[in-house]
Amino acid sequence: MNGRNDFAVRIGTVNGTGSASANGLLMQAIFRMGVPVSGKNIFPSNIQGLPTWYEIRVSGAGWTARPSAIDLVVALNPATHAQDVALVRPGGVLLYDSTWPLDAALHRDDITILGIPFGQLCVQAFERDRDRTLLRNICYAGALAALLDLELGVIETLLTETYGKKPHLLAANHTAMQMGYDAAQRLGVCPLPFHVARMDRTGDAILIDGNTACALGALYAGATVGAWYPITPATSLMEAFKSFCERYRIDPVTKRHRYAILQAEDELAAAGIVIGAGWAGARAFTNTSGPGISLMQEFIGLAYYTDIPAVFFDVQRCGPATGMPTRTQQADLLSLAYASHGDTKHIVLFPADPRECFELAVQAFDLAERFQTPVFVASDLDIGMNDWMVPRFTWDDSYRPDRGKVLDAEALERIQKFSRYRDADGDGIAARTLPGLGGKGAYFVRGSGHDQHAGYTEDAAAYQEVVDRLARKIAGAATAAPAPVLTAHGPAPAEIGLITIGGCDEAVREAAAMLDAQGHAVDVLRVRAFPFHADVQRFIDSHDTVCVVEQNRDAQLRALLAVELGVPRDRMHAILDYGGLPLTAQVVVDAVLALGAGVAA
Amino acid sequence: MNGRNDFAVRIGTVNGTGSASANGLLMQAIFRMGVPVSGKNIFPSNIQGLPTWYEIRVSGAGWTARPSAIDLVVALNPATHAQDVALVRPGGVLLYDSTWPLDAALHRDDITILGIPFGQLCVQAFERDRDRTLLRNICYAGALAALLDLELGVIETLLTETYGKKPHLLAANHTAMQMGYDAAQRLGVCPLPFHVARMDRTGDAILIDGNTACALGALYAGATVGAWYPITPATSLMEAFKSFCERYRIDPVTKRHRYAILQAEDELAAAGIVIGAGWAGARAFTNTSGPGISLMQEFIGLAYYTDIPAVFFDVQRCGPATGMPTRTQQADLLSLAYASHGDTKHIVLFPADPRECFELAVQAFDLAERFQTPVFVASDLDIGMNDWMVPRFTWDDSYRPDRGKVLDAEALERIQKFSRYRDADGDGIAARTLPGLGGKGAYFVRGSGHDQHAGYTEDAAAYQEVVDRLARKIAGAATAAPAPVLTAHGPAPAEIGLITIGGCDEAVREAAAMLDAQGHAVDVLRVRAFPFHADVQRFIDSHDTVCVVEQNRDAQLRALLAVELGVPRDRMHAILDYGGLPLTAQVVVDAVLALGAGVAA
Amino acid sequence: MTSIAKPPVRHPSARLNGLGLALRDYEGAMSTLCAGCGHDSVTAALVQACWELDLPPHRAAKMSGIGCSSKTTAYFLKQSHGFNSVHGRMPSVTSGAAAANRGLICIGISGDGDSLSIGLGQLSHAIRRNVDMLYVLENNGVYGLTKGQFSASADLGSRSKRGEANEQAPIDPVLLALALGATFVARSFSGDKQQLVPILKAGLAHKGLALIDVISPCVSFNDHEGSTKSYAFTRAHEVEAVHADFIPLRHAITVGEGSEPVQVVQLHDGSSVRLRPTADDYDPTDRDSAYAHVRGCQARGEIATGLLFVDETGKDMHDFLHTVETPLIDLPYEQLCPGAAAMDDLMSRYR
Amino acid sequence: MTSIAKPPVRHPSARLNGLGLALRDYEGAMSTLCAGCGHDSVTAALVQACWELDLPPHRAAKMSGIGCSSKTTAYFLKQSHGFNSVHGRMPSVTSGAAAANRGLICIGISGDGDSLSIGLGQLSHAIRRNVDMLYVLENNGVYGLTKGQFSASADLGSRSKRGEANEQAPIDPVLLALALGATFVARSFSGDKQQLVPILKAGLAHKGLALIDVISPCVSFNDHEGSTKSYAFTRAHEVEAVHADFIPLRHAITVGEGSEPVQVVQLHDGSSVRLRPTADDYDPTDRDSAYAHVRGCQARGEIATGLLFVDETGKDMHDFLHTVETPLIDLPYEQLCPGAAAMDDLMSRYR
Ligand SMILES: Cc1ncc(C[n+]2csc(CCOP(=O)(O)OP(=O)(O)O)c2C)c(N)n1
Ligand SMILES: Cc1ncc(C[n+]2csc(CCOP(=O)(O)OP(=O)(O)O)c2C)c(N)n1
Ligand code: SF4
Ligand code: SF4
Ligand SMILES: [Mg+2]
Ligand SMILES: [Mg+2]
Repeated sequence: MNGRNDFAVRIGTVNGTGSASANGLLMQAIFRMGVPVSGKNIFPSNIQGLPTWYEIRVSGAGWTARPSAIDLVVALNPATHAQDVALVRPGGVLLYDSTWPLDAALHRDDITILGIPFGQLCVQAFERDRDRTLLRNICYAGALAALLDLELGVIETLLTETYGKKPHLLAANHTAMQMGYDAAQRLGVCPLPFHVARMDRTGDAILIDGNTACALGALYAGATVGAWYPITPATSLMEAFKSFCERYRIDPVTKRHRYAILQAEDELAAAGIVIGAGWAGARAFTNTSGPGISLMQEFIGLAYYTDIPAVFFDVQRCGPATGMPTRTQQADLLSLAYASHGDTKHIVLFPADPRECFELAVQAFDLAERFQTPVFVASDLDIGMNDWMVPRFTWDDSYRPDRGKVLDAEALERIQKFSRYRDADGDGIAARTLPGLGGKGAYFVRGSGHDQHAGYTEDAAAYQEVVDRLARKIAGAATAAPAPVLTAHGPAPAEIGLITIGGCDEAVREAAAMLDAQGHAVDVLRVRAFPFHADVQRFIDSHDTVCVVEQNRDAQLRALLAVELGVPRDRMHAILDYGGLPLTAQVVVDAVLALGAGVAA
Repeated sequence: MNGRNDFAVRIGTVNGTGSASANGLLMQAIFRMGVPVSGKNIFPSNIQGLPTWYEIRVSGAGWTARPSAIDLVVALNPATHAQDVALVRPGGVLLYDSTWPLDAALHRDDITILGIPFGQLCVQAFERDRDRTLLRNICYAGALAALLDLELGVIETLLTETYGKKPHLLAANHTAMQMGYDAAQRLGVCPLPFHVARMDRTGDAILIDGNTACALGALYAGATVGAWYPITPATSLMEAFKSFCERYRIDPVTKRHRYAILQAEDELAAAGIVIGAGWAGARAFTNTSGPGISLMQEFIGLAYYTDIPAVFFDVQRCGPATGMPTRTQQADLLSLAYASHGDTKHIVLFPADPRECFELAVQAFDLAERFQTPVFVASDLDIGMNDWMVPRFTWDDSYRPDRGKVLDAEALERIQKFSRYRDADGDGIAARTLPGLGGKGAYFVRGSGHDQHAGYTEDAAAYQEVVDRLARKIAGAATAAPAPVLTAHGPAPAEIGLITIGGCDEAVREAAAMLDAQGHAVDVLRVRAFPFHADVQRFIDSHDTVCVVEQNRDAQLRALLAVELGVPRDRMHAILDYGGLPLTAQVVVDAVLALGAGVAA
Repeated sequence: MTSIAKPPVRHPSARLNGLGLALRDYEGAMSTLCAGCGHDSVTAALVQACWELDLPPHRAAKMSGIGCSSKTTAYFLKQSHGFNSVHGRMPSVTSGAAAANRGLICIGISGDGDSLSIGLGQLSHAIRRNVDMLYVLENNGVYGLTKGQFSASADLGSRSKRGEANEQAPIDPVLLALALGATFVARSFSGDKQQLVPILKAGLAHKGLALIDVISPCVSFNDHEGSTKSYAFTRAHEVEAVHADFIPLRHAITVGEGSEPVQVVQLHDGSSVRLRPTADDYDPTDRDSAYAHVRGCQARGEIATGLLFVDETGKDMHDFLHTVETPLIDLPYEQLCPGAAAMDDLMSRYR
Repeated sequence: MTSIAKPPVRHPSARLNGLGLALRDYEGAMSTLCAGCGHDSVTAALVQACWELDLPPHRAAKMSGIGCSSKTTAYFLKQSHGFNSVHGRMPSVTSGAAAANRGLICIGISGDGDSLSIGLGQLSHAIRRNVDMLYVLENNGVYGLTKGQFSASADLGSRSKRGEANEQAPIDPVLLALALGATFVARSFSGDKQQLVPILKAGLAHKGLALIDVISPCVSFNDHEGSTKSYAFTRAHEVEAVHADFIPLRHAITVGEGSEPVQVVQLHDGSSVRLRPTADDYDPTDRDSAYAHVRGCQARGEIATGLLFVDETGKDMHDFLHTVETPLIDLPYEQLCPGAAAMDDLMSRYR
């Protein structure tokens, strides 16, 4: 990673100072130059005044995982100079805001150090404090444009799109940008050896975050009830749903809403609302993160045991407890798969990127209604809150929601007796009726022991009949849920098989390519649903060396594979990364190589 | 099971009518005749008016598991006549209250049917409605005394001990008892072929339930703060603790309490109170059941991540959801072992009977303080609420609580800097200070990311250092927690190894004896703690056929063994029983024999 | 316990309501509560109220948490869907059902443990959200189903069966609801069907959350001497503030009979309640005077009953949500999905 | 965020309190809240109050939930133990700590989201239990830490930064606390240190739970035009009911200066508050008049502040629990364990 269209930049600044728009501008400009780009925001759990970073990776080859090394660090925050300087790869470049001095002790011989007094320039150019702070960001963006050879025209267009309606702002932004650009030019190093050159590799792509994509999935799936309690990093999912609804779901005549979003008093209530709405026949969902999942456990068991559909988006963050709310992890897997006391097992979907967030969100609603059970979409902070480059979403207008077995008045007419929990079809799924129907369709939901007729029971056999049916039902979901995705090295199984999940996919596939380049053949299988599809077993069986790559301390995916498929735990090497940052390919490569002898060229 | 001192009786009646004292009287009488006895109460989740059963097993050999067959059914509730008649083993006896007719359709040729008009006798003998209802129970107890050849003297003593201070009641009870006794004598079948004959096998034993025993453990361990929210079948644990405290923990002079029992507003609050008290330095505990465990998940993760001791008694009942609150199960194992979102792992102890409830309760407090972490005692309804015959408890006055690493002012003096989460000893356990100490001992507990100095962090390495320490700490508990108990068939490993847990133990050991009698050698290993002791692995390794016997649908113990020890799932046969009643030996025997070919004689 | 269905015999001469249904059609499964339990009287009053109101059973949704009280939902309206959820969380489940289908008539039944301990937050927020529902709190001062522990509504000094006196002050759901801005607040007594039935009817017709605190004695654990939630104590200390008569839409409204002062509150469906204060200068449409009245009764050791406060002008949850009139579950998918063209259009925002 | 320790320099001329400590000794880590956040003013007032009270830092336990407000505990009393627990559950953790060690001076800090949404049940039950603690509710009408959603204390019509008006009625912690029987209820404003410091001191000295609702503007999300929890709005609408002066034990108590009516409430540790009503006939020891006053202010669009109600005669949690005077954690094991002889004796009960 250190050439044209193949490098990474990391910008270190202070949160609450408005750097997000400058970073977005840079991302967008590179993207519009047709060059694949990705960005990772590494921000603190507070509102203002603490260190924050943004990493931009440019990869003509299309790799969008978090970069394994940083070519250029932009150090705008004196408080993190030490950290920032240390991060530059040997031979790389440090650009710092020379308004404040760089401690001589931090100087490194193996990197190029550049200084531009962004702060001072802005103080000279602008009057108001707020402007000085905000425009410093555009100023460094201008400098990067020069250093990285971004097309000024593209940047100007972007600025115009954003500020076109506010000429004063547009002018100021333009000034700041140009100021940075010129200052960089004066350094005499532009463009840097690693820089951007126009390509045509983003034509069909968009830049979007997973929370927005999940929201769009819920919108298109026809979800009408959303209930939630604010929590990072899940919050923006419901915010996006709201803004989509405001655009697409307002009755044009009455201005009334074709949706209901309830900001509940807590996560327990959010779960209760979603379950009540699901029971009543709405497609309903909630979005939360780990602490919310813990609080919802009792309700999840209720929905499982009473066959009520509901969709839960878990945008995972770093646990346990409050943990690191602005760091990513995949550590709720066990909590989700077996959520609630007693015997339970749940359908969990694992999107790998925003595009899949959209698709799996839609499928989650279908699966929830078809299997009449809670379905979890396990996203994470990295997918949910960072902008990813993915193929644009498309929609098939022939899609119709799979409402599963719902008896309406007419269907009810045709049957003698309605038994809510009778497994008439042998698939473990019993037909339901919706409240409002009445008559012989009426039944009583109870989280207490019930028989197949929904009657109260304490009888062992009648109880077992129902829980056995539930087990069959969920087992059946393994086939209906999205199958794993194989990235094969060749037609025959490679020696090494990497199994991974969710947002690790990008880094794992990149690692496979890197290993390939070093002469190691690697296949990658990405699991997309729990319970596991039969293909997962086949993949394991056909690979001598199997590694499971995931972002948690306790190898939770591997544990699930051991329990559910019966694969001996130690048949699978655990490759774990759980510091809270998105995975890099290098971590995987190093871990695979460290397996040592076992891995042949 | 059908001989002298080897038989079982089942009494079917209506709850809320006071049969408990009659059943207790019978149990006690047999017990005082020196004959091992056990009782299982099978009661509905309501207060009054529904069918309820009580099973008494008499076993000179000392087996106390739930009986596999019933020799004598006492049918007092016409609503359950059909069920009750069906339950009598071929060749057994049905005794019904002939005040109400027994439907001719229910007659069976293969059993003896006896009728005594208990209701009518009591209507004739007593005036008040309440007396008639209550004394009908003593009346059937009298009949059983005759049929089973119980010593009248023993019964009289028991009645005197209970009603001695209320001569009127004593007389009435005596009358009722005698009335039943005489009526049975008149049937001309007394004693039945199966009956009781004095032995000397209960001299060192007591009859006690597990909840009382846990409470006693908490009392002796020096627990001072108990917080709870009522829930069946955990309620009686705190009630017992309260009554012990009222007896032993009231300051003789001021009459003030050396304990604090808080009936919280819900389980979340109960968990919070216990954690707050544990942090402040008290030995604190809560008692709950499945739904409570689900509600406590968030708090459990907090205590885990912040190294706070707390003891949780989970008296398991039949799940999922509200489930069957008056039925037993062992289905919270996964919920406990990995409670809370994020990476967590907890110490869980599994008592097999009330005596072990006492012992493990004391150990739970020691482990919680030593490892500074939540410790769960996973009991269940069968252990918790039924009276078991166990060796009397003893106490060693030299016991002193293991408070773990707590620095007092003096110890603090000796160190330079106090870092709350520093692993000075390499065992993953960092020393703590208690609030009230102040000065350099003061630190800040946070459920958010923290480093070894208890400072806030979002740094990957600093975060990982702490969670890695936690993983080491809990791994260390595998050795410190109670080792598994082996019941070996002989000096060398048998071909079949049965692994079991908790209250299944009695039935499994009985099954082993039964299998032995049929020529199958079987070893039994009972797991007593999670994480698992190394002996568990050794046991599995040394047995060709391994079965895991537990009371849940999803083979949760087996899943934990697969994940934690790496034993391939299918190396262990699952023997599951989850209808909600205590396990019987026959279920295990049948399952083992059904393994078929693999099991050699 | 097993649910026991009652034999579906209909007496030929049974009186029928406007929907042609007999009282029995509004009944449910056989109660498995203790003989004499106050909750069964509430059930009977509910049956009566629904029958008199011509409530279409299929439109009702019976919601509850966990407890003896929460079992009530099984014992009436057998032709309606019911949902016995988890302890203390009925309000949120009801909020969800009501949000999804505003055509449902939600009848929530809870207990003092269910609503004032574990469920206090949910009750409070359902009040704030003003979910359109009847909320019957069957209040017996104890946790019946778990065998008689004091609940948060146990009065100061009230004695348990074992003789222990409660020392913590009670949470009064009526004061709480008034303080939280509830738009319909009443208290009644399961032993007083005369008073209870019209209040239930008014509560059912009320737009928004109608909270009715019903003192409903637990004969097994809290009906003894020394208890302040016993039948005897409640009878002796009950003071009715306002007597409510409920006048359905189809009846003519006759204001003021004789010399008694009567206030008529029009309910959103056109029906109305006639409130006849038994205390002078009591104004059941004034929140503060209601609060003061309840406090005054408390100070005198009396239990204020009656329809204490009603505000028919408040916004309910669907007003806050600005939802369309059609229940959300009845909206055709076409009105929910923006479609492929919109998607293509939208995608340009992400370039 | 990383906790930033302040340099431990002590100015030589710093004034010392009775314990020989300077104000700085009562400070904590450097705040990481937004510049201008109301919560930081509350921190300053807490530092001041504790210093003036000669509060021994080692005896304090700083308790909080989650939120910007809950971070406050890190910013004062660095020499005290602190516990930043989980969202909305500070009251239970504090109850446990207080039960275990009654010698602790528990200072709980929470926010409106933390206390009135997810934590409403716990707050209410801590009030009922009357845990001996100071309970500061830093109220800004929004969830600050999650970026500005309306909280349950957002006023009707108050507008979000985006311009949306809140339509649901607020939960007023002061009314709630009064209705629930709290024994010390006050409201203040982070911008009014004069008023806040004495109230904090009185709250610290109060026996039982002292609830102080402090309007504490969020400059990042709720300090704009149209917000009713902004500095400007609060300043303009604040109406002080009762001005409290706190008189520590060691000072002589002088009753009534000049002609102003002054009421003196003796606190359990011998100190006292002098209450000087600014409104005529306001009686801060009468719960109902306090309630009426707050409601009256509400009706006039005013915000009632001051020490609104105090009852120093109420029982606290340890009274209910009848616990010994010695903190439970200090009881020697010998006083807790009945020993082997008692065990043998006891065993005979189970034969
Ligand atoms: C989470 C949870 N905790 C505890 C219980 C046990 N429980 C069942 S009912 C009940 C109390 C019911 O009291 P109340 O609501 O007053 O109803 P009542 O029986 O008095 O009518 C409790 C604590 C439960 N079912 N779920
Ligand atoms: C269980 C749980 N749900 C949600 C969150 C996310 N969260 C953190 S702070 C907060 C709200 C804080 O609001 P408030 O108490 O008013 O504090 P403020 O930031 O306004 O001072 C929320 C919802 C969380 N930490 N835990
Ligand atoms: S225990 Fe009490 S509340 Fe429950 S059914 Fe019996 S009388 Fe009713
Ligand atoms: S976001 Fe608001 S509440 Fe939070 S620190 Fe900033 S100003 Fe304070
Ligand atoms: Mg009750
Ligand atoms: Mg707030």
